[in-house]
Amino acid sequence: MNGHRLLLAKPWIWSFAATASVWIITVLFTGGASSVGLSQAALTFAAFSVIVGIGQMFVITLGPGNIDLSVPATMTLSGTLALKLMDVQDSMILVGLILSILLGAIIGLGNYALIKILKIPPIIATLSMSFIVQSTAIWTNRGLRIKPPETLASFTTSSLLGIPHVAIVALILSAFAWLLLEKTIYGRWISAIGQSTFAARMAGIPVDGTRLVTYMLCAVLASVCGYLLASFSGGAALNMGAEYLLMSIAVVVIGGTAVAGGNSNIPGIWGASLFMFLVVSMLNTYGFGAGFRLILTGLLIIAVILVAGGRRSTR
Amino acid sequence: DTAGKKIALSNNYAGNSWRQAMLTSWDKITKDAVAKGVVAAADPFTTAENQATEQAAQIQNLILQGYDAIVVNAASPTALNGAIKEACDAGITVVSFDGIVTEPCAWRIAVDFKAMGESQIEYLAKKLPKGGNLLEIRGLAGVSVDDEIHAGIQAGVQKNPQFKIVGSVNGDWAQDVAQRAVAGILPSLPEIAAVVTQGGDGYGAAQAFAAAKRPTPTFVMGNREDELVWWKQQKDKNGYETMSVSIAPGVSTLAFWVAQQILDGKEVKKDLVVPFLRIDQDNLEANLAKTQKGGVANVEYSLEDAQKVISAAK
Amino acid sequence: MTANLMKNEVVAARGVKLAFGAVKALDGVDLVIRAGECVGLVGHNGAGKSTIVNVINGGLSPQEGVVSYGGETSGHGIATARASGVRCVFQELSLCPNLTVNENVRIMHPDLKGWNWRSRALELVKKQLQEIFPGHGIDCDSTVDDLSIAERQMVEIAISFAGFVVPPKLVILDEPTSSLDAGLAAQMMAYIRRFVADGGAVLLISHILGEILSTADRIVVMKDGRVVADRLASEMNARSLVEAMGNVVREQEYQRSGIARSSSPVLSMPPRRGRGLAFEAYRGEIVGLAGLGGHGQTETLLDLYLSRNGNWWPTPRDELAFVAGDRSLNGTFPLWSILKNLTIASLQELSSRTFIDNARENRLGLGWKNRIEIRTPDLENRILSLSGGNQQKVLFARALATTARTVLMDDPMRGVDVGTKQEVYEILRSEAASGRSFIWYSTEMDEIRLCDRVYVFREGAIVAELAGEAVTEKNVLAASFSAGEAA
Amino acid sequence: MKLSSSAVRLIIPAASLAVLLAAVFYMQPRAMSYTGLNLLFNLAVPIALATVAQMVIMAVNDLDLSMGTFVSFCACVTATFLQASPGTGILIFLGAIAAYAAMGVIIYVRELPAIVVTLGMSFVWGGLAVLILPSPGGTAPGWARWLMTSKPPFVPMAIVASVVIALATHFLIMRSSFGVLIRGAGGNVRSVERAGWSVVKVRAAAYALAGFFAVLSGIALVGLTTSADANIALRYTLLSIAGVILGGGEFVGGKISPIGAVIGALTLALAGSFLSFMRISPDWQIGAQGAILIVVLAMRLFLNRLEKREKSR
Ligand SMILES: Nc1ncnc2c1ncn2[C@@H]1O[C@H](COP(=O)(O)OP(=O)(O)OP(=O)(O)O)[C@@H](O)[C@H]1O
Ligand SMILES: Nc1ncnc2c1ncn2[C@@H]1O[C@H](COP(=O)(O)OP(=O)(O)OP(=O)(O)O)[C@@H](O)[C@H]1O
Ligand SMILES: [Mg+2]
Ligand SMILES: [Mg+2]
Repeated sequence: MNGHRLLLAKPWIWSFAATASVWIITVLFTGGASSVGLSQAALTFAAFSVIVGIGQMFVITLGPGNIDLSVPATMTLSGTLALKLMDVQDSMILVGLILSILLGAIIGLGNYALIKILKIPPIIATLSMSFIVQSTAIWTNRGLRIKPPETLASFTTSSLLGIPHVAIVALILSAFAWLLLEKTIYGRWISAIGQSTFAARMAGIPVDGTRLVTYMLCAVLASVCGYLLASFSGGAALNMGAEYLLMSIAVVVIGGTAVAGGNSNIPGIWGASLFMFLVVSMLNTYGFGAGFRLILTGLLIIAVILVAGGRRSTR
Repeated sequence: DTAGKKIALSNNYAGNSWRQAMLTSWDKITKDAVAKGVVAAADPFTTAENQATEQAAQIQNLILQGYDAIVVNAASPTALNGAIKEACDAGITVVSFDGIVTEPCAWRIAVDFKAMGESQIEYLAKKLPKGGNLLEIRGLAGVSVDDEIHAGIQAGVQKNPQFKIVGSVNGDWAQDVAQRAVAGILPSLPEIAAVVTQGGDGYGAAQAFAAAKRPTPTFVMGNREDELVWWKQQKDKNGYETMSVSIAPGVSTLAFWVAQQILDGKEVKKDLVVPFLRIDQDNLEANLAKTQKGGVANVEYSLEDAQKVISAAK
Repeated sequence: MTANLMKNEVVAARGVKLAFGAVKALDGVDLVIRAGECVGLVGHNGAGKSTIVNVINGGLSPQEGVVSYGGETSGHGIATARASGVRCVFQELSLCPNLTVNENVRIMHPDLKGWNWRSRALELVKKQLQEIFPGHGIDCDSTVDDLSIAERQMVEIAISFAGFVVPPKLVILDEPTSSLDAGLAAQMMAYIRRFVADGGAVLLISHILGEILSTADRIVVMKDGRVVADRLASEMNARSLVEAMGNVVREQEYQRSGIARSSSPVLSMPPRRGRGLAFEAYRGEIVGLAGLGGHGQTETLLDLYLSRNGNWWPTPRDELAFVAGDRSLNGTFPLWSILKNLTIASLQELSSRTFIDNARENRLGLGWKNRIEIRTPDLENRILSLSGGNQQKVLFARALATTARTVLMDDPMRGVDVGTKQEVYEILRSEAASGRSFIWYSTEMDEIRLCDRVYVFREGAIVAELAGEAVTEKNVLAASFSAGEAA
Repeated sequence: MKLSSSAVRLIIPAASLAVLLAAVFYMQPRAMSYTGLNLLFNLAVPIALATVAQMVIMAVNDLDLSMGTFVSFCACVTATFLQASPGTGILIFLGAIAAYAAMGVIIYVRELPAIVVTLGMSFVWGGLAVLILPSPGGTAPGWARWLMTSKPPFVPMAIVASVVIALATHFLIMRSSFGVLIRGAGGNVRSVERAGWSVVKVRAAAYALAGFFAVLSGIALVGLTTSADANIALRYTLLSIAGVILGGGEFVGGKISPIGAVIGALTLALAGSFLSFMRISPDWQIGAQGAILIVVLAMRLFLNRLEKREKSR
C-alpha cells in the first residue's frame, strides 16, 4: 500500500525504471564493459534535452494548447549569433552567453506578444515565430560554421569527476527550476493557470504577466541550450535544433507532466531524457535497421506510458 | 537567344551549409548572367520545410508565374513527378540536379551516389589493406541519397570482405544528431578502423571519438571546412591520412547553364553526369585555401563548363 | 399489501454502504421511492446525498447492500437504471456545452433514433420547457454555451422530464434550483407537484428548506452517510427539520451595524453603461446586489474585480478578494489539494524571501478547516473529493484568509447547507465589524435582508438603492420589475 | 439577425480565405482560371483530408501527433501494396484503421495523454513506412491518379474535391447523430456516459473515422505525386493542427467545424502560394511564411472584431 502510494505520488519513477532497464540491456551487449562510457554519453546528451525540456515543461504546465514550437529555431539562432559574436575569442565567452540569454528573452517576448495581441493559439504563434527566427539565423550567417572559443569548447566537452560539465549545468538548472516550481509563488501560479485560467485570474493571479515570464523562460532556456550545444559540437549548424522539437515535448510528457497542464515534475524530465537517448543507443547497439529502430522506439514509449499511466485513474 | 527567358530555382531546404553554399553560388553566377542580359530573370525559391509536398506546391506556383525553365533540387526523386509533369505539359523546361527526379520529361544532372559510397571503401581498401571494423553513419532514413550511398558502401564491403560494418547509425545529416548517435553506440563497439559517412558528419564523429577517448580511426570526410581543418591539424600533427568526398554545391550553376542551353534550342541529352568533388591528401591544402570559412568546398561552373558537359554526354 | 407496495416501488436502496478511502460516504442507507410521491432529501454538506443519487443512478456501485428497480434486483449500472426509467439532474451542470439544445436531447435520449431526429428533439424539449417554465424565452436552436447558467439548468431539467417513448418513472433533482431565481424555482416546484400527481416519482435534494417542506410528500434526512429521519412532510416544519439535521436553530437577528460612514468609499464605480445609479461601498459595510438573476450583477462584480487587479503585475497589496459562485468555471483548481486551493490567494503573506513557508500554510489551512468545518480527514486530499457544498466553503475560506479589505461574493451560498450558512453569516458580521467590506450578490432574499445596504439591478444597471429598514422583500421586488411589469 | 456561434466560427475563416484569394488573383491574374485554380489548390486536397482527420481527434479533446507519419505510411502503402495487390493494400488499411480505433480506446481506458501515445505511434508509423519504402518510389494506382487528375467541366477537380469533403464531413460530424456523440464526448464525457452511451465505442469510432480520413489523405496524395516516400507527409501533423485552428476549431471542448477545417487547409495552401508570388530574398522566404501566417491570423482577429461589433449592435 505504501509503496503503491509512493508510485502514485511520484510518477517519474517509471521513466527511471524504464531507463535503468534499457541501460542494463545495452551494457549487457558488451558484458558490462561499456557501462561507464555509455553512462557518460547518456548524461551528456540527456543534459541538452533536459535544458530545453524544462523550459517546455513550464510552458506545457500553463494548460491545454500551450506549447512552444520555436525551441529549435531559437537554439539555432542563439548558437549562430553567439558563436559569431564570440568569434573564437575566449574573452567573449560571457558576452556570448549574455547575448544568448537576451535573445531568448526577446524571442519569448515576441512569442507571447503574438499570442496575446493576435489572440491566437500558442501552437501557431510559436510556429510562425520559429519561421521568422530561423530566417534570421539564415540571414545572419548563411549557415557558415564558426568555431566556439577554445576554452568554452573544452569546458562543454570535458567532465568533472566523471560527470560531464554539461550534465552539471543541467543539474543546476533543474534544481533551480525545481525550487521555482515547488517552493515559489510563481510555481503555484503557473500550475493554477494551467488548471483554469479564469479561476486563476479571479484568485488574484496576474495571468498575463505569469504567462509572459513563462514563455520568456522557455525561450531563454532554449537559447542557453543552443549556446551550449553549438559550443559542444564545434559550431552552430542551421539544423541543429530540429531534433529538439519533438524531443522537448517527448521528455516532458514521458516524464509524467500532465499535458492538460497544471501538473509538472522535473525528475521525470531527467528520466525521460536519459531514456530517449538510451533507447536509440540500445537499438543501434543491437544493430536494428532504421525501420525497426523507429518502430521499437515508438512501442517502448507507449509501453512506458502504459505502465506509468494507470496512476491517473485513481484520484 | 534567351534574353527574354526566365528561369527559376526550386529548392526544398536551406537548413545546412551545403544548401546555403548552393544558393550563394546560384546567386553569384545568375546575377552576373542577368546583368549581362543572358536571361531575363533567375529567381531562387526555397520552401519553409524540407518536404516533397511543399516543393510540389511550389513548382505548381512557379508554373502559374510563367517561368520558361525550372531548375529543381528535388526533395524526392519520385514524389514531385506529378508537379513536374504538369510543368512539362505547360511547356516549361525542367532541369533537376543533385536531388534528381525520375519523370522522363525532365533533364537530370546526376551524381553517381552509389559510386561515391563505393569509392570510400576502395580508398580504405588501399589505405588499410588488412581491413578492419567499420562504423557507418547514414543520413535520413527513407531518402534516396541515403539509400544509394549505403548501397554503394555495401557493394564496396562485399568486394572487400576484409572490412566489416560493425555499427550503423542514422545521423540525419545533422551534426548534432550524428554526434549523439555515435556517442551512444561507441561504448559498445570494438576497435574501429574507419568511419564511412555520407558527408558532413566526419567532424562530429571525430568529436565523439575524442570524447570517448578512443583511438582515432580513419574518418572519411564530406568536404566541410571544419572537417578539412581538423584533417589538416591531424595531418600536421601526426601525418593523418584520409579522403574527403561530396557533391559540389556549385552544381546548381551547372544546372542553370544547362537550362539556359536548352532554352537556347541546343540539343541536350536527358541524362548528364557530373563528377563528385573529391579531396585527397595531396590537394587538401589547395582545397582548404579555396573554401570559405565555415562553408563547403565548392566549384562553380561557367557556360563553357556546361557546354563541355553537354557535349561529353553526346 | 406488501406485494402492492413492492409493485409501486420505483427504486429501493437497502443497506447501501460505500466508502471513498477513509471517508464513509454512505454507511448503511435505506431509501425507498414509490410511484406518485415526491421525496425530499436534506442533510448537511457532505452528508452523502449526491453519493446515494449516484448509486441509484447506477454511476457508482455500492460496496454493500442492494439497489432494486421496480422490485427487480437483477443488474446494476447506468443502463439498468435508465431502462427502469430513472433520470437524473446532477448537482453540477451536465450538458455538453458545445452542442445545441436539441443535440443535447439526442445525447440524453439514446432511443431518439432515425431520420429527422433533430426536429423531433426540438419539439420535445420545446414542449417540455413550455410545460415546466411557461414563458421561458430560451432559444432551443442555440448552443448551450450561449445560454446563461439558469437557462442551462432549465434545459437540463426539461430534458430529464421529457418522455420520448415512455415518460420517466423517477426524476432525481440534485439541487435543481441553485441557479434559478425565486420565480423559476416556484414554476419548477409547481411542475413537480403535477408530475407526481400523474403518477411519477421525484427525489428532490435542496438546501432551501422552504422548497422541500412545500413540495415534498415525504422528507428523508441524512447525516454523515446515514438516514436519520424519514417522515411525512406534513409532520415537519423548518425548525424540526433543522434539528433533525443536527443543527441548533438560531433566530435570524437583523441587527444592522448602522455604522457611521467614513468620509470616502473604499470602492466605487460610475453608473454602468451610463444608466442608473453609481455604486459605492464603505468601510465595514455589507452591500447587497439584488434583482432578478442575470441582470448584470455578476458582470458588475467582475468589472469591479478585474479593473482593480493587475493582469501583468502582481498587485502589491490585495485590495479585493473574490468568491466565485460558479465553482467549476472560476473557482476550484481540480488537480490540487484542498490546502493549495485554500491558500492560493494568500501566498504573498505566506512566503518569506520568495519561498512559500509550508508550515505557515498548513497552519492557515487548519485554522480555516476548523473555523468553517470543511469535512475532510486531510487537507491534502484532492478538492474534488469534497462534496459540492464543502468545495464552496473552501472558496469562501480562500477569500476570507486574504488580507483584502473588500470581498466580492458572486452568489457564494449556492449549495451550502443551513448550518454552515449560519456560521458563515456569523463570520461575515464579525469581519465586517472589524472593518472589512463585503459586496454580496445573492439570489436568496434571506441573504439580501442581512445586508446593510442593497443595490437593485435591472437590465444591467442599478435602478434602486435601499438602506437599513427599507431592505425588505417587497421593496426589492418592486424595484426589480419596471413600472410596466409590476402587477 | 442573430448569428449562431457555429455560423460565426465559419464566416471568419471563409472571409480570410476570400481576402487571401483576392490578393493572389491581384498579384497573379493567371491564377484566375480553370488550370490556375487547380494548380493553386490541388495539393490542398490531401491536406484537407488530413485536417479533417485531425479535427475528428480534436473533437474528442485529443491531439494526434502522428498524423504526418501516418499519412506518409498510408502513401507508402498506396504506392506499393494497394497498387500491386489491392486486396492486401485494403487489408493493411483496415488494420491501420483498427489500430487507430485501438489507440482511441487505450487512451481512454488507461487515461493516457493522447499526445504521448500518438507521439509513440508516430515512430511506429514512420518505421513501418521506412520498411515498406526504404527508398522513395512506388507507383500510384491508376484509379487514384485518374481521380486526382480528372478534369470535370467548369470547376477544377481541386475545388470539387474540397467541396465534397467539406459537405460530406459536415453532414457526418455536424448533422448526424453519430457526429453529435463524438462532439458530445468532447464537450462533456460524463454526460454522455451518464446518458448510457458507451464512451469507449464512441471514441473507438471517432479514432477509426480519423484513421479512415487519413488513409484517404494518403491515397489522394499519391494520386497527385504519382509515388511516395517515407517522409512525404511529415509536415501534415502541424499543417493539420493549424488548419483546424484556422478553421475556427478549438483544442478542447469539442468545438470544431468541418467546413472551417477544409477552408483552413485551403488557406494554408494559399498562404504558401501567395508567398512565392512575392519575390522575396531566399534568406527571408522561410520567415515570410511565418509573417504570412501572422497576417492571416491578424486578419482573422480583425474580422472577429467586426463581427462582434456587428453582433452587439
Ligand atoms: N470521489 C470521491 N472521492 C473521495 N471522497 C468523496 C468522493 N465523492 C464524495 N466524497 C465524500 O463523500 C462524502 C459525501 O459526499 P456527497 O457529495 O454525497 O455529499 P452531499 O450530501 O451531496 O453534500 P453537498 O450538499 O455539499 O452536495 C463527502 O465527505 C465527500 O467528501
Ligand atoms: N462566473 C462568471 N465567469 C465569467 N464570466 C461570467 C460569469 N458570470 C457571468 N459572466 C459573463 O458576464 C456576462 C453577464 O452575465 P449574466 O447575464 O449571467 O449576469 P448575472 O447578473 O451575474 O447573472 P447570474 O444571475 O446568472 O449570475 C455574460 O456575458 C457572462 O458570460
Ligand atoms: Mg451534493
Ligand atoms: Mg452570472
